[in-house]
Amino acid sequence: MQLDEFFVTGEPLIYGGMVSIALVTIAILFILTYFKKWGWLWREWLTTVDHKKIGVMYILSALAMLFRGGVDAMMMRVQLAFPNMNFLNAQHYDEIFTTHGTVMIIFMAMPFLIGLMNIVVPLQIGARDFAFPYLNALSFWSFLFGAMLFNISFVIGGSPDAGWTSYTPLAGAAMSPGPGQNFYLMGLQLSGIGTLATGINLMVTILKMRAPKMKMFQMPIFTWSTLITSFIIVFAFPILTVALALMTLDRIFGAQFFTLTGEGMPMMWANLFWMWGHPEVYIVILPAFGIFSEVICTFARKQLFGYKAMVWAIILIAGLSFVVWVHHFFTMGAGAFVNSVFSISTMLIAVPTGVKIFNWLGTLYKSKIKNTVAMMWALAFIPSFVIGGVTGVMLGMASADYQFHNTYFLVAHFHYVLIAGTVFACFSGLVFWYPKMFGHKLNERIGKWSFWFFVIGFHVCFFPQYFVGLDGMPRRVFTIIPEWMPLNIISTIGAFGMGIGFAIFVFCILYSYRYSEREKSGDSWDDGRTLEWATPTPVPFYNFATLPEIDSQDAYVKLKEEGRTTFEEDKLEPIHMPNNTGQPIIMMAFLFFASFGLVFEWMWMAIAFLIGGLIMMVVRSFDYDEGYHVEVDEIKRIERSARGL
Amino acid sequence: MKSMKQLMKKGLALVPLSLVLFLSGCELAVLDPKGPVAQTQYDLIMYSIIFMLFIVVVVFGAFAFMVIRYRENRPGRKESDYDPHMHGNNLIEIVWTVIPFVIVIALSIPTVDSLFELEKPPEATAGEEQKEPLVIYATTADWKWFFSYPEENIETVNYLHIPTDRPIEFKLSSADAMTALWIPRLGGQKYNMAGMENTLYLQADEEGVYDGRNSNFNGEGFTKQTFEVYAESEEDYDSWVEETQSSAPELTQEEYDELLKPGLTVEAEYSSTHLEFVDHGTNDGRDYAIERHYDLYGDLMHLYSDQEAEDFMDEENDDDHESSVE
Amino acid sequence: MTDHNKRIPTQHVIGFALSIALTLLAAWTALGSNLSTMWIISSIMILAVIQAGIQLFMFMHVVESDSHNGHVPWNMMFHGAVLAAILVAGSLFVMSFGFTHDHDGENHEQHEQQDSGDHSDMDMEGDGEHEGH
Amino acid sequence: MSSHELKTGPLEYRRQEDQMTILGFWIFLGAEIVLFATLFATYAVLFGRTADSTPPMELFEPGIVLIMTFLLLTSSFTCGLAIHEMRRGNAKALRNWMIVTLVLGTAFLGFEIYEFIHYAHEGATMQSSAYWSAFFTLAGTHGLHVTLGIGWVILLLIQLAKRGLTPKTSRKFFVIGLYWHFLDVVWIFIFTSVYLIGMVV
Repeated sequence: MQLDEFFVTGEPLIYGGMVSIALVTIAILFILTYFKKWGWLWREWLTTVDHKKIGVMYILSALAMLFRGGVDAMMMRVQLAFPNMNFLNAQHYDEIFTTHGTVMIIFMAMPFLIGLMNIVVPLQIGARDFAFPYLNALSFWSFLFGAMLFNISFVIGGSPDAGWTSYTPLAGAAMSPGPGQNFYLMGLQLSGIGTLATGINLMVTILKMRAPKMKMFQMPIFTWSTLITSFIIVFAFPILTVALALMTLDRIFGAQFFTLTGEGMPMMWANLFWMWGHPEVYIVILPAFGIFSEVICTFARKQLFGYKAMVWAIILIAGLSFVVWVHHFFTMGAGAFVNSVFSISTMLIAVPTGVKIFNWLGTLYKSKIKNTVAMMWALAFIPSFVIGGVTGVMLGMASADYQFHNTYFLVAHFHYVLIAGTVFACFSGLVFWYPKMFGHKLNERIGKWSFWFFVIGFHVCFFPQYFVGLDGMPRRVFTIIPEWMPLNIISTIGAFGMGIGFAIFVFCILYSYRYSEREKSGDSWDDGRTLEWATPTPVPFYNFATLPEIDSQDAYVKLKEEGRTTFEEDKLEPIHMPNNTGQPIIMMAFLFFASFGLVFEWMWMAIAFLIGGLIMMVVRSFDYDEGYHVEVDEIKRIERSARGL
Repeated sequence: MKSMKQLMKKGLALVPLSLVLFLSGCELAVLDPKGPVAQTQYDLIMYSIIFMLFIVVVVFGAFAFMVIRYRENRPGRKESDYDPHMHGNNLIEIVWTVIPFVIVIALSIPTVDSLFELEKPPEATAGEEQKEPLVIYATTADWKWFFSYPEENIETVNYLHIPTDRPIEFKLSSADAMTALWIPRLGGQKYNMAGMENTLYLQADEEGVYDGRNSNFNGEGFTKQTFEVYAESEEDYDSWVEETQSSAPELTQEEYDELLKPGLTVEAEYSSTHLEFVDHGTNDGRDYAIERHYDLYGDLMHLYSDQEAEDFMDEENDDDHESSVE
Repeated sequence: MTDHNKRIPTQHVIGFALSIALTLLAAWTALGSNLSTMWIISSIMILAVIQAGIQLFMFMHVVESDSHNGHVPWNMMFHGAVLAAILVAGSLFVMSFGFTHDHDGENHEQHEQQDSGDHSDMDMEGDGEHEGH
Repeated sequence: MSSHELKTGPLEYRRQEDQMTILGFWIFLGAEIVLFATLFATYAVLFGRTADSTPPMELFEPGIVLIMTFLLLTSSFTCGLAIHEMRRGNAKALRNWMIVTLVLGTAFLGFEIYEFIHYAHEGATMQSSAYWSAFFTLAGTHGLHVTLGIGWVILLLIQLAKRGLTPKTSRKFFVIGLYWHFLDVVWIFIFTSVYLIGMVV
């Protein structure tokens, strides 16, 4: 392979990307060396098994990915603003919508939410870490290396260009030769391992590590949604693993699963992909529901309305999510009967979702709403999501879907649910838990600016797309015809509004880092309801000095009423904590290079590094490190200074 | 912030309204049906929109009420406006479970009904005789359309003629990637796949020229894979058929193989069909194109948006494409 | 589940004997009996499910109370099985298109796809029996 | 991360962290069920799509498949006996039964490799058609699991020799036991729905 085949050439935009990557890398290396931070980086971050630090790393990576996916989106919107734009050519446009979709779902939405879960869930249930801290670090590095592998594709080897759904036979070896599609397969495969492991980890954590006496139906609703999400992850991700593996076998080893030759069945890919893909949608929306519930309760200063109904609604949605996958390809021609069955199951999801919406409204009834930025994101979610939801029901009506399918109506719908649901929740949750993570709040005034730009931009961007879809504009076209221009211009303006909103948000983070007042109390918003607010800020690495007994939901409200804390000196005992370890990052680095070898079909490289990965697993098996104990005196010292006693 | 919030709410209400006003001027393709199939789907969409608007109005109304009335610093807030220990109400949970459920049932019945209806040729309007459907094999290859009329023994590329008031039975298949035939004004889409054959019934009631296209992404030339449908009276259609039969050349297998090469191509017509040598919808025909042109699919056209299909009329090799890029 | 102090693990021995017997029975049903294909497939699948149950309950201690893990292992196995059923049956249900087209009487799709999916079992009922043995 | 230890009950359940590991492994097995179910679904859908290659009923031989099945069933039984002995505190018997399990597993693997090579000679490979791709992937994934299991048992036997029976080693053996029985369950379904049905239809 020649060097000019290895690096992507010929695109000024990509050269720009290469230069900026090189500059940023050099800058980071320089800063780390100049300030002598290498040791700190290794000890405090790269080898950490602390769920809070891992969560922070997840969220930072997700924000970077949001930026990357957002730049893709901006470029698409520029290209589509006017007819006959020549900003991007067809091939480049194809690559960009593919990476936009993949990055946003797999490398932005999921890690962002998993990051929040990492930080919040153990704190909410009164646990000192995840059930398997080592595995948690492994998950993070597998996600990060998977994301890296996928992202380098645009400078090395070329990006995948068959859409984030990668339908065969288009994505097969014949019609998409070269490494691009392999990057998609291996990037997703690598990060998928981590997601599955996180699912298992969170399930065990929630099932086994709750504070004494906390019953399942006393868990905070975000923890509930995390538990159900983990359940979906455990049962859905293996499907993706297999589907990706089969396509890898097709592309690299000449198997015939989804090919046109050898009686392969291209539609089987779509079938498997959506058997994972639909539950995946709920993996990114259910935690969002949980976040909104927490934020709304806190700032409405009221108990969640219909707690049990909310939990059962989540469970029902999770169950239904596994039996609706065909609505993604109603037009495949499976016949009226198949389509009828899946049409009805799809529309049924609206029922529990509606129950959730009404219960949030019920929570607002007779409440005392405090207008913080986190609350504004949560409130903006309700009407926006309803628009996305009702159009979802319209799409679920199979015979009408023949007209909506693959058009901008669909594009508008899923952006309405995924942005108004997931992205709003990410912002809301980040702002809400920010003081717990970093010890200071985000500036509210700048936050509101970013909120308004983003939300108004969002509606301006996507609402017109319903109509341009009804006017016959299919998704994934790289240029528009003059009839579609007015609505597309509006849409592009909206997209830039969202871009500005995001930029302000980033500015807000930097500004607040410098100027915000440091938190003194653990209960930053004064209205905290769940256990995470019972810990001091910054949270000690062991989270809870003593674990309170829980006998109600909204545990912290009860503790406050009774004047109890999580620091009862007479009950202190040594706390057992795991040691940091460099194994996870090394193991995943090996697998990263093995995957890279597979992408370019360099078998020697793949096998060599795979053996390296296996050796790391053997090392782990012989690792009998039992961690260490934090002595009572030290806990006392830490807690006293953190609580200002 | 308060006033901004209210402004936002008004703005939210205004956005759809202004859009509806703006759009009532022009006709959206899907909402402008020109045949019975599109009409069925239009009716269903309109029926569903009524329910959806009802839901949106109810939720938005309740939401606005809650947010305005229960904000912390509303002037004239009373002590009784705050009840932190309200935990829920089973009756009201049942109510808002049952109502959406009923709506789902109300939407399911016409959906299922129309699904079965769309699997059959559209019925003639009362008083007219039911005509036999006209069979057209619609086959795609990267990135063009072949329309074969087996009974008439003619074939067109990238355009088609159909008679009005007669059901058209499209036999959909593809020579390579998966695609979909979509003529928004005549009705919804279905996939074209190699080795399988889908049936799609459409019909035009009004004469006119309608836009049709491939609506399922299949690679670089996807955007340009469009065609025009000329719906005309039975007589005009018949004379077009006769003219094509007499004046158009025959489609040889060599020429067809050439046409199958990935790339764009212009409109053309032939007085024979490719079904004589291959039917891509059958198991035998599924790998016909890929076996012949396996190595060509990876080639890039470097397609920019102002390039017209004509640029790609004859030549497929890269050098020519390069020159038209810069 | 309390036999972990006994010298002879009765439960394991019974389980082992049963699984050998069920395997032989399944093999005989498939290769030696004269049942129709549909019956063979249904009955050997049921036998397989019983065998899986034996492994789970007699060897794997899925509901052992000493584990302090409550019903969760059982729950995961149960839902895994439900999902397996959805995956296999659902895929066959959805991917058997080409058969369900009830338009015109030609049914030429039937030939090209005759072996994919569950319908094939019924199509070939006759010859299956003879070729089996 | 409490390190309280129970005084009674099987060794592997006494510490909370071991309980959690075992629970986590059960959840992982749930994921494994789905993984194999996806392969089964693919196999079922692609069944009969042999294109120009040899159809399975001409290649499948009941004898060899029955031998493989009995090998694996027996290994599952001996693995169960090993865990039974472990619970009685008999490290030596645990080791011996585990070695028997290993031998049986390796024999199974040997037959499977022989079988694959035989099919390849008859013109049925991963590349020859959709059906054979599905077959080799399904059976091969199971075979890969068995291979990993064998490697894993060897590692654990070394650890047992070094550390004797502790809560941690017991938990590790219990987990590999679950894994091994699970592979047997998967094989039962491969035996039934691939080989038996393949020979019938």
